[in-house]
Amino acid sequence: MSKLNLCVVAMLATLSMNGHCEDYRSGERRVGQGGRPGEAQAAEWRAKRGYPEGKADAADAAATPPVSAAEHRHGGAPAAASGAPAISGKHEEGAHSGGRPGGMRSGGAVWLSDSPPMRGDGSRSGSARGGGMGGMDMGGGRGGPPMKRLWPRVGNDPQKSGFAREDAEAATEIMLVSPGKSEGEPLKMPAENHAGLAFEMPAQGYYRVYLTNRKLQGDKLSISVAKAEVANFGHGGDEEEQARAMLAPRFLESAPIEIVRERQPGEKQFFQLKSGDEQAYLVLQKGLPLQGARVRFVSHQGWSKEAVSDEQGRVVFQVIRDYYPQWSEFQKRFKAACLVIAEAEAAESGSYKDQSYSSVRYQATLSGSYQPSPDDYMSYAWGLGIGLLIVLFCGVAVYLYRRRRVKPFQELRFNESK
Amino acid sequence: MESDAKVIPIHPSPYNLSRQAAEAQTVLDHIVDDFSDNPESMRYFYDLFRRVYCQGEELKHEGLLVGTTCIHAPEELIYAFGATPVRLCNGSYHYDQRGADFMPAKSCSLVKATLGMLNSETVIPKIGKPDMIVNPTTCDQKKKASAMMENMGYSVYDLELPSVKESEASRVYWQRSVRQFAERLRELTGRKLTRKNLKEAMAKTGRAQAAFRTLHNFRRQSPSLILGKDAFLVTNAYFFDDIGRWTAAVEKLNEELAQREKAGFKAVQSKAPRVLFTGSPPIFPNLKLPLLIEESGGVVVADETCSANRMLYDMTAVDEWLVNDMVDSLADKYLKPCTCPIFTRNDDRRRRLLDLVSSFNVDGVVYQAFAGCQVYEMEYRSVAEEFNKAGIPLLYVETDYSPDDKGQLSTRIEAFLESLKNRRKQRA
Amino acid sequence: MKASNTRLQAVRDAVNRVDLKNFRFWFQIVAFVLFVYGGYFAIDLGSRLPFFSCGYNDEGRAGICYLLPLQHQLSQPWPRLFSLASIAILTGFLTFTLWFIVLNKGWCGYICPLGTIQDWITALRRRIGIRYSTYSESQFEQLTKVKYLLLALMILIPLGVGGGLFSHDVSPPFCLICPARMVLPAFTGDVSQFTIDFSSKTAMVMTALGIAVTALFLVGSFVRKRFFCFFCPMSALHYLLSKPALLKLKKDGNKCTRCGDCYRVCDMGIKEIADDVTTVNIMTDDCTMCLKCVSSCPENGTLKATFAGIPIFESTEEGFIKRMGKGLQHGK
Amino acid sequence: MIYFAGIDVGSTAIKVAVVDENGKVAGVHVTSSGSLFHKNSIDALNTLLNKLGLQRDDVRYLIATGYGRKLFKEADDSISEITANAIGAFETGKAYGGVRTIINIGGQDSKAIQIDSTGNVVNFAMNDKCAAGTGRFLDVAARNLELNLEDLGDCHFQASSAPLNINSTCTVFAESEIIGLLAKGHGKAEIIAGIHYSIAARTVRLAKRVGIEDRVYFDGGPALNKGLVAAIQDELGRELVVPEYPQTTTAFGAAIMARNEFMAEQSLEKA
Repeated sequence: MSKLNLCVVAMLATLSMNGHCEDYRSGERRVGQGGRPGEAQAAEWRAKRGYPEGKADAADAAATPPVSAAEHRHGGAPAAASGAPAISGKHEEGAHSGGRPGGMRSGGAVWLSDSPPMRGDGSRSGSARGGGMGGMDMGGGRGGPPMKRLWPRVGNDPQKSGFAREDAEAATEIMLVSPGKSEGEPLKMPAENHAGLAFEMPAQGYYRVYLTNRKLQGDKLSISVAKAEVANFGHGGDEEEQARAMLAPRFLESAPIEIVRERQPGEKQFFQLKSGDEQAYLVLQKGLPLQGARVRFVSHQGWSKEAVSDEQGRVVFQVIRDYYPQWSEFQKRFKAACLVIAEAEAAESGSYKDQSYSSVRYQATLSGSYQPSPDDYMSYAWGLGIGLLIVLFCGVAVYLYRRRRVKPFQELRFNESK
Repeated sequence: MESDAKVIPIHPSPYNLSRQAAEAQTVLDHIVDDFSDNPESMRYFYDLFRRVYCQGEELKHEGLLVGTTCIHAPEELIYAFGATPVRLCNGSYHYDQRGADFMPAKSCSLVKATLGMLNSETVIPKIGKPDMIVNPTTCDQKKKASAMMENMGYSVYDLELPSVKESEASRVYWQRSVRQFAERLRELTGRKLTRKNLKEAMAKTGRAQAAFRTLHNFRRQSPSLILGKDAFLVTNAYFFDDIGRWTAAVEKLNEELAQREKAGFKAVQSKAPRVLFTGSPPIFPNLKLPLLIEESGGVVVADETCSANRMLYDMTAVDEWLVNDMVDSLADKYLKPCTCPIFTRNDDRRRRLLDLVSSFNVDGVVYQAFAGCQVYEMEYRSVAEEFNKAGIPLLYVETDYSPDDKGQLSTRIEAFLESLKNRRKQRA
Repeated sequence: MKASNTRLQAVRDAVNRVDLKNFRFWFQIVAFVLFVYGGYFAIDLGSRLPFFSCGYNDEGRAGICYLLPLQHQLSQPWPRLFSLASIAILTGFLTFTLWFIVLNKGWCGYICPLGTIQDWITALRRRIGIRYSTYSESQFEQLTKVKYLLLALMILIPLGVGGGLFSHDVSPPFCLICPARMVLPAFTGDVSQFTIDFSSKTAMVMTALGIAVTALFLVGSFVRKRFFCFFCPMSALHYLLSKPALLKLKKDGNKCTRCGDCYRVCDMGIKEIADDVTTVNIMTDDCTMCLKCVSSCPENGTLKATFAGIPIFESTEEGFIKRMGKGLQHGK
Repeated sequence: MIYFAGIDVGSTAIKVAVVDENGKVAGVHVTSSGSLFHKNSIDALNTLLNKLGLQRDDVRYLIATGYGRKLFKEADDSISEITANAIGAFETGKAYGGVRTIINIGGQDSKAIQIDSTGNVVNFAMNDKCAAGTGRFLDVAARNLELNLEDLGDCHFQASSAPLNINSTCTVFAESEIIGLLAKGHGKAEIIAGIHYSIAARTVRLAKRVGIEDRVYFDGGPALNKGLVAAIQDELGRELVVPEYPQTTTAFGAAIMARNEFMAEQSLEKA
């Protein structure tokens, strides 16, 4: 549904069509939930191709036995809510949850997804635009500003994260930052999980939602910031506005911690991350780089890789290729969700809600998506081969035809029709 | 008794004392002496005709000599092969009578005279025997002339010309014909057709055409700067004169006309009716009709005949200067704009006549048809209808090379010119 | 008043004497640079351009060919298409028409980068000394309809896509087979279009078709002048809109001698230009308004290009003789 | 009173006409050409002047026309007989409601002229070189039939059967054809009618070439021949306007022309 709206935005805006136009087509393509291959199969592929395996968090990986698609769909083991996040993953609606069947030792991070777990993450192509997430609902009927809906989810694996539930103990704060604004405005937590966080996007540019949880556990303050970035660009409209939005800072100075996706060189409004791309992220604390944060990139399939941010707070990942369907089922616009999680501890002391703490545990998440690399399905060799072959064939044909025409006389014959 | 009878040997009289020379002499004297204010630069042409037609001076040429019987033979190709074209069409009454010895009396004077000339011992202009005669298959009489010329011992090449010019098929056919003609010329001359040769040849003709067009444009002036009889003499010289010399002479004439224009010179009275000449071509010395018009006080300001305008007016356009394209362009130039009545449909001729009438400020049109030239005779009707509709007076004159209808013709032409004057008076 | 008139006449004479070949060559180069590399100079003329400034040339383009957004607009789901969204289609079309009206098909002969490339390929062939091919009259009559067929398909297929009848992999159908999609990006070093997309059967067929058409384009424009323009659906669309255009090609049939010089040089091989003496607005659907016909017409004022009724380039005898004389001297 | 004269020096007859300043005919005179064109012309003019009691000086302007117009050097100007004929017929025809087509049969040629409503020559046609269908033809036929030229007209109406076909168009061959018909015992009247129809057919063909418009004026010497007039009327299917003095229309036209030119010059001088 949201994809359709996107189109309408595009239509209404009526102007410069840009780039490779996925945006126009986005949304209509739906892939069955069973379209995702089993992980065992994937692992096999991985092994066969010698693909660099994302170095998963040891504990997490150990707890992630391969599951079949069927299991995945119906798996409903409740995730333990023993982790730090104030919003804990509770799997009350087992059948619908994307939660992992195995026990989840560290309940996982809270993050913002553009689809609820029931739909099966990433199975819908073209849901997100740009580096952020797409999928907008039409706001208030036709003609209104586009609307976006996000669902807070919990878990370290994009596919297997259930709905995040409000934790009474924690202080949850949701902020929506509109393009070009340096401060956010509070957003209400939905009453129903299914409803998600909905907001309108009247302006063009990057909307960001920060879901901040603060919770004191003993003398340790746990601060987690789940962030989602939604690019809202129409086709046409005010080009200056677009350019401004493209250049506007995309971090929040008041955020205790956040991850900012660094723009690719030459990136335009309708950017789409492709597997194989190198993508840099910045970990910022109150707008300043945070060095030494442990940053994990979790792919759609749950493979992850960890790195530590440098003095600029920068960390670079190469997006893994983890999409191996049958040829007949291959979707080049398959949009896989990915998740970046940054964690840092600081020996800061202070008091929170009249209780003092001596250290702070920071956690930031940023969700995103990527698509199969064109290299996976585009072939230069074939293209050039066919092209050259035809050039050669036609060239020779023309040459021969001309040779034949030079002959002085062509016989005229009639059909022996009765 | 018998000793009184003796065989009297032939005493060949010099050419300049022949009847033929006298015919040319009379016409030239008429052209030169009976009109005042002849342009100074016309002297080149007067002299040229005196030398060639009255004294029988021999014409020099480079390379092989290729005779042409029609404007449809692409002269650029002949030049490109290092040969010299000469147009054999003849206007002499003397040769007309010679031709009548072996051709039907009803056939057209032009063909009779041309073949009569080729069949006589003294070919004038004195060009010598052509190494080849190109005979485009135009009208029936020219077609049949082909075999006759062969029987006279000439090497004849039939250049196949389609009878329809609108269709694409005939265009392609004609392009092939022209290519084959080039091939024949290659065999004849043993030379190769190169881009350079052809470009040089086309430049020659192009320069001549540009000079002709300038002259043509001067004739738009009213009152006229030059008389039609001189213009016809100029274009007639193109038949046999060296193209370079001819062009230079015409360019000189043009300069003089430019000066005349500046000086406000009038070659005729302002009220002289302006006449467009069309139909069978006046060829020296048969300038009977144009001369009658101009001595009766009219002036021929433009023409649509294959001895002048049709021969030199239409220019070649080339897109790619490659041999193939140039040859095809030439073929197009010789077919598409041609307004010869041999073509099945000939709307172009009517349209061109109407355009000439309006752009040359013409008062009336004289349509000459040689008796026996069926195509011109037949086309008269449609032309007359068109002119009638447009309200343009037209005088149709059926005649031949013989001078005996001069008296009657002068009455008709005078009456025609009088009616033109009257019309003008009334319009004023 | 009189002085300004003579001055104007002098300017006109100078224009009519111009060496069109040279002028056009440089004009086309400038236009090519503008529309293929203009993006690098931050030039953006919008997405409603009436010629092949290919949108796939991501980096360099200074604007986008209208066919791309048109096909996209038409391929939206029907409920959207038949609602408010159609206003966007109309406004887009209007913008396109406004662009088009300025230069009429002059866009084809002077601006279109794909046309320019074909002219360059032709120049290459000419330099090598290979003659060009032409269509016979019957071939011409058959093939000239192809562009209308392509135009119809270009509209119907996206509609079918929007209605769910065809896969999205065939959208935008014309762009997928348009040689400009491959050729123009290549000029900015982007050869990513020269690939076969194996992601689905439809995509495979369409990309293979695109490659095939590009290959045909290269061969075709080598042996025939302006090979592709003959099949260009943009050209068909142009012709349908050409009535109110400002730039016009006019012919005075009364002055025409039907010498065929214009037909001779016509890249498209349009016979009407020479043979039709009744039509005043002589531009046909195949015309690219290159004005070569005007430059090679030896009759004063028979062919002329007018802008909003004002003659800007007329055929003259003088100009003709000058231009042909130049051709004759060249390489002597 | 001032007068103007026109003289038509034809091949068989010389016609003189004198008009006054109002363009009214003062007198006409016809005489045979003979062989001395020049002398006979002057004689003819003087004869008429004497008859009218005028001096040579009374004639202010004189225009010659006809075949021998160039020989009559005394004339102030000369015009072709076609123009003169047209003017004469136009002026004469005014009395008959205006004429538009003129058929003129002369001694050695025949013409058809079309004029517009103001008397201008629009179109004309002449017989080709040969004398078939001209006055000369009638001359020859009359001689063969041993009749006077003037009697041919009356004879025409005495025919008791359909006119005979005279196939030969050439005068010389027609002569032998007539002799042949006589030998076969055909009546002179039928032969004469045949000759008239033969001439009529040729003349009407000529007239059709220029286009026939009402009314048709017929002049020239043979117009005196009532039989020929009837034959032409029959072939044409229209009425004919035949003037009282058909021979002098051309001379009259020349005289009118002389008057007009003189007047035009005068008004020019005044201005």
